[in-house]
Amino acid sequence: MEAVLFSPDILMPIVMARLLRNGETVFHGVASPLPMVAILLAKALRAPDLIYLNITGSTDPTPAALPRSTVDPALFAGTRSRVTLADLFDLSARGKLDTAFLSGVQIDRAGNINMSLIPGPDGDPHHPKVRLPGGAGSAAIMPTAKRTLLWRTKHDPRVFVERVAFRTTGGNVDRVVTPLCVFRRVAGLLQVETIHPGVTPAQLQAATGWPLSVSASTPRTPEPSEAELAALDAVDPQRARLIEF
Amino acid sequence: MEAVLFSPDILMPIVMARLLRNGETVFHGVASPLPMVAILLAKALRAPDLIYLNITGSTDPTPAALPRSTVDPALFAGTRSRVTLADLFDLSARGKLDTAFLSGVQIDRAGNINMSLIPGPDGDPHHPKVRLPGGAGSAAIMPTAKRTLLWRTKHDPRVFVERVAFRTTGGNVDRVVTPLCVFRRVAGLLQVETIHPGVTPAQLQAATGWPLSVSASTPRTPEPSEAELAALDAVDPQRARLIEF
Amino acid sequence: MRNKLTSLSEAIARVPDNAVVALGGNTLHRSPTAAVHELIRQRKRGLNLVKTAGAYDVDILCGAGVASAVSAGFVGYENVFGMAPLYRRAVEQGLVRACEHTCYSVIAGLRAATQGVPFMPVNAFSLSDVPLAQGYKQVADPYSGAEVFAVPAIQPEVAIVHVHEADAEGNARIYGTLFEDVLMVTAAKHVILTAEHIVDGSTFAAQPELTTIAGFMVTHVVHAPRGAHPCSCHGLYDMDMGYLGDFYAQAQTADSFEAFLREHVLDAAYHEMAQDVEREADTLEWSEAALGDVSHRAR
Amino acid sequence: MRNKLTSLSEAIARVPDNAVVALGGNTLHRSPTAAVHELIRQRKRGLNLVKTAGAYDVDILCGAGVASAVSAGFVGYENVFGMAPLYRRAVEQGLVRACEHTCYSVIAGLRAATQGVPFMPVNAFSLSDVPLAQGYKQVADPYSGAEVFAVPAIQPEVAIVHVHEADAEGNARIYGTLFEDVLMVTAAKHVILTAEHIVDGSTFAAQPELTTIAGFMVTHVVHAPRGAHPCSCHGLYDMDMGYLGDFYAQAQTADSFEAFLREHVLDAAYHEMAQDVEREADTLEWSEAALGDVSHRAR
Repeated sequence: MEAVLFSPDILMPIVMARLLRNGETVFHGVASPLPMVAILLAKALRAPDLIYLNITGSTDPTPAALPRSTVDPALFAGTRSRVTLADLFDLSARGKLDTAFLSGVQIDRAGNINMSLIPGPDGDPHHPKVRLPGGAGSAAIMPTAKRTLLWRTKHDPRVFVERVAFRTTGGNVDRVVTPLCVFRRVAGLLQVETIHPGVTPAQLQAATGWPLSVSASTPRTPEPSEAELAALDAVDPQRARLIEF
Repeated sequence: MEAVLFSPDILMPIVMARLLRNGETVFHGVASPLPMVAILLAKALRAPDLIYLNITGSTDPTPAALPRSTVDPALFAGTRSRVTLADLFDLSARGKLDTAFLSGVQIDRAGNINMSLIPGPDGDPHHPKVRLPGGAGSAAIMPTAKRTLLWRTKHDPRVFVERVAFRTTGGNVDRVVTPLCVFRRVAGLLQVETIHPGVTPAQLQAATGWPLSVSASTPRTPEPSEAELAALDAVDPQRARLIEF
Repeated sequence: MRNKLTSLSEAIARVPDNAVVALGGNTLHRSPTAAVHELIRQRKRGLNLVKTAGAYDVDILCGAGVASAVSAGFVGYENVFGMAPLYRRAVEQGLVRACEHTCYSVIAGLRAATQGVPFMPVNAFSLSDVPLAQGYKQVADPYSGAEVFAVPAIQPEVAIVHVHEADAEGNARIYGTLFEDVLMVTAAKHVILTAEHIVDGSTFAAQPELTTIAGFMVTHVVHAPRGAHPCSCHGLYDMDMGYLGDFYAQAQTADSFEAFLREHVLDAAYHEMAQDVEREADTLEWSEAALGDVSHRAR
Repeated sequence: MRNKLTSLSEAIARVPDNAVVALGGNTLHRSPTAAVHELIRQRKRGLNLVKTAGAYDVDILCGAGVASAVSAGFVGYENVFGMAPLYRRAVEQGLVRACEHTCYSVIAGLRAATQGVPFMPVNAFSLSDVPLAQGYKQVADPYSGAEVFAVPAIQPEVAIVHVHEADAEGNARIYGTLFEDVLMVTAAKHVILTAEHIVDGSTFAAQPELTTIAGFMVTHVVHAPRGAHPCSCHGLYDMDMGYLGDFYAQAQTADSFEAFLREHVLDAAYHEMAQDVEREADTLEWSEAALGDVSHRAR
């Protein structure tokens, strides 16, 4: 009774959208096509009063077409007001941001992320082996937002590590959505909540850098409904989200 | 050879205007009709590039008629930009405000001002004998502006005291303009710089709460010129400034 | 988008006794007077009012027994009338605590609340008796060791701000001077907007840059035409000198103030007033010269 | 009112070597690219670049040897291309120091400079290795004793910001997203604006609320049509994907990057470029849908 397989570019935004709640404030930052699609999808499906915030300072934009960059002026279209990025950080800092989408080059078992660097032999952060882009707003948002949803389109043991090489930030991580599963953070550690259709526990364990509690009885991620699939097509007809894959 | 007498509502704004320099940033706050007139006068006479700032957040306003309140929307007219009061305080705090006009219910020999309270018998500031309006922005502006010009339309020993009953603030006081004289702050103390036409040294001393160095040889405040008088009439034809007297 | 429109009385009913309440506007300009009067009618008690520079609003709330503390840089009528008689008497009689600030330290306290930090360093007070009187402390810069004054966060339970235009969600525009209103909105836990005009917010999308209050920060929206009266409202109306003159004269004694309060506030429910002034407001021409090229006007 | 109009080369000549320089815009949007290219042509050295999130601007300045430090929260091309190759190589080779921030701590440092205080408390970094790596210290709230991170003031010697419209005094309008540009203007000692359009500032008086950069804060104004290219400029032009794709490909090796730099920057003086693009700009239709109901358009 193996399910029909859904490609991650379809399944991931749908799963991410399911995690969002009507009426809450939801923010994504740079380099976040999947959150952009997921938020618009949630608003279209069943969270019309969700408040969509992003770096452009718009609220609830109505982009004509979804951009490659998630800082693009396209995400300012349709807004009725203008705030600044500083205003959005302030919102999180004072405890009023409900949900933030963030990601990491590395994500560890405790839900910490690394966006900063891979240290070199001397361990000096100013002589890194690999300089990564930096955490953008994550070291401010992740500890202060009421909850953080992580996502990453690549699930392998180099991404999902026992412990990050440098902790750009930890914080209030709730769920992590990957092409293979949904993690939920319980008692400070990521646990597999559901395995996506078509993924075996062995595949998932092989792709993850720490020992998982998974078995044939681990719940399956519910398949996308017809309504979800149709809404995804309507929200992102050009498949802008494919830029992440 | 006693000079023609000029009423303080004519002399004071003209003297205040003479203290202003082309190109500098000049700010006044609440309850400041004379500074409002003096700044506009200086711009009209010889400081066209003086930058006139006030609580409304305008720059170089062109009021159709001068208002009773110096926070009035009339002082927003003609501005090309909008800043906030916070922006103006910030400007002073980072050392970029050239000149501020301030006043005090009491002004003392060191140039300190009291706008806060007259203490009661127990000395507790929360049980004052007289509660005054408060210093508005002065405790922020006066210590940080490059220079402060004080003015007061009443000159008597209750205003000009040896020592203020409560120091709302001290700061970078340069000059104090009164109906009787101009004080200049030298080595931390107010000294009479010029006596206004028609005022005798004895009158000035009697009106001031500390011993002055004044004599017949103390310089006289130069009389208003024809050009100054004409410009004053043009700037304030309705004599809005009389509200201070 | 949520519809947050409510009546003035319902909005003000949410203001708890003993709350810290920030009032928008400055001196006699764009004060949220309709809401201030409703606070009096609902007999609120113990409010700590936050404002950089107050006048009629702070004064009448002190006189009516609504305020028990005032955190402000200035309370007075400038040269228009002079000192604030009700505030002054209340403080001198020990009924109201004057928490003296400089206007900039009110701003600093609101900034701290906005930014979710317990205090804000402020370059002010270096030559002032105010910190000692009010208990403001210094803090050392951890890098240079230099001492700077720290202002504790001021988080209003409610900010009440009067605006020119708002939509039902709380997106709002203020023409002319902003004063500290946007900062009060970000600092406060709850935000009540009173608005001259309620507009269809979709019209704001043509010039979103003018909408400086974002709806998601707002809790309640109240339609309150002439809601700043007797204070001015940029581009719409000037100070009402007749009303203010009567008030200032009657505020000089407790008895005459009681009579004023009864006539102009307690016995004048805003929903009735509102209907009158709303008709009047309908006939108001917006002042184009003052407001500039405002693209979208209500009603 | 002072006329601050000058050529790009004269304005950039005022930027000293080893200065802290803030760059407006964010990632591939409204970067002051014309000025960035001129910094390269004038062979500036040792700059410490300040930006919340940089891309082409920070990357090419690192590749060209102009920057020796970058204070930023993020440097990269998002999903458009990926990591910043020149920045990454320069840091990994020890030629550029990565002063890692979170975007919010860049903002906090600029706020401290704006407000004339040595540091800014910031609710961030509580679960991060960044403070230890960068030497950010904590400070105790003098009231509660609670520890909070303190970000040292970031005072740029120069802020360079690209705007839609400016007048000769430096009053300026930005349509769409502001990013951190206004904060950079207030924090910096000197401010260079590059502007798509130079307008008669008296036209700004009809809607002063739209003018978020006040002229008195500005040092130099430069007419730079298409001055953000190849980055986007809200309502005027989108990212130039062809140019950026060529750049990104050639940036992968030192030799091909040198060739790119020579062709597109060193041998392409902006005054010549400008004349070309100015003609082009004359024919540009402003995008009404994106810019909204802009009352006053230049030229």
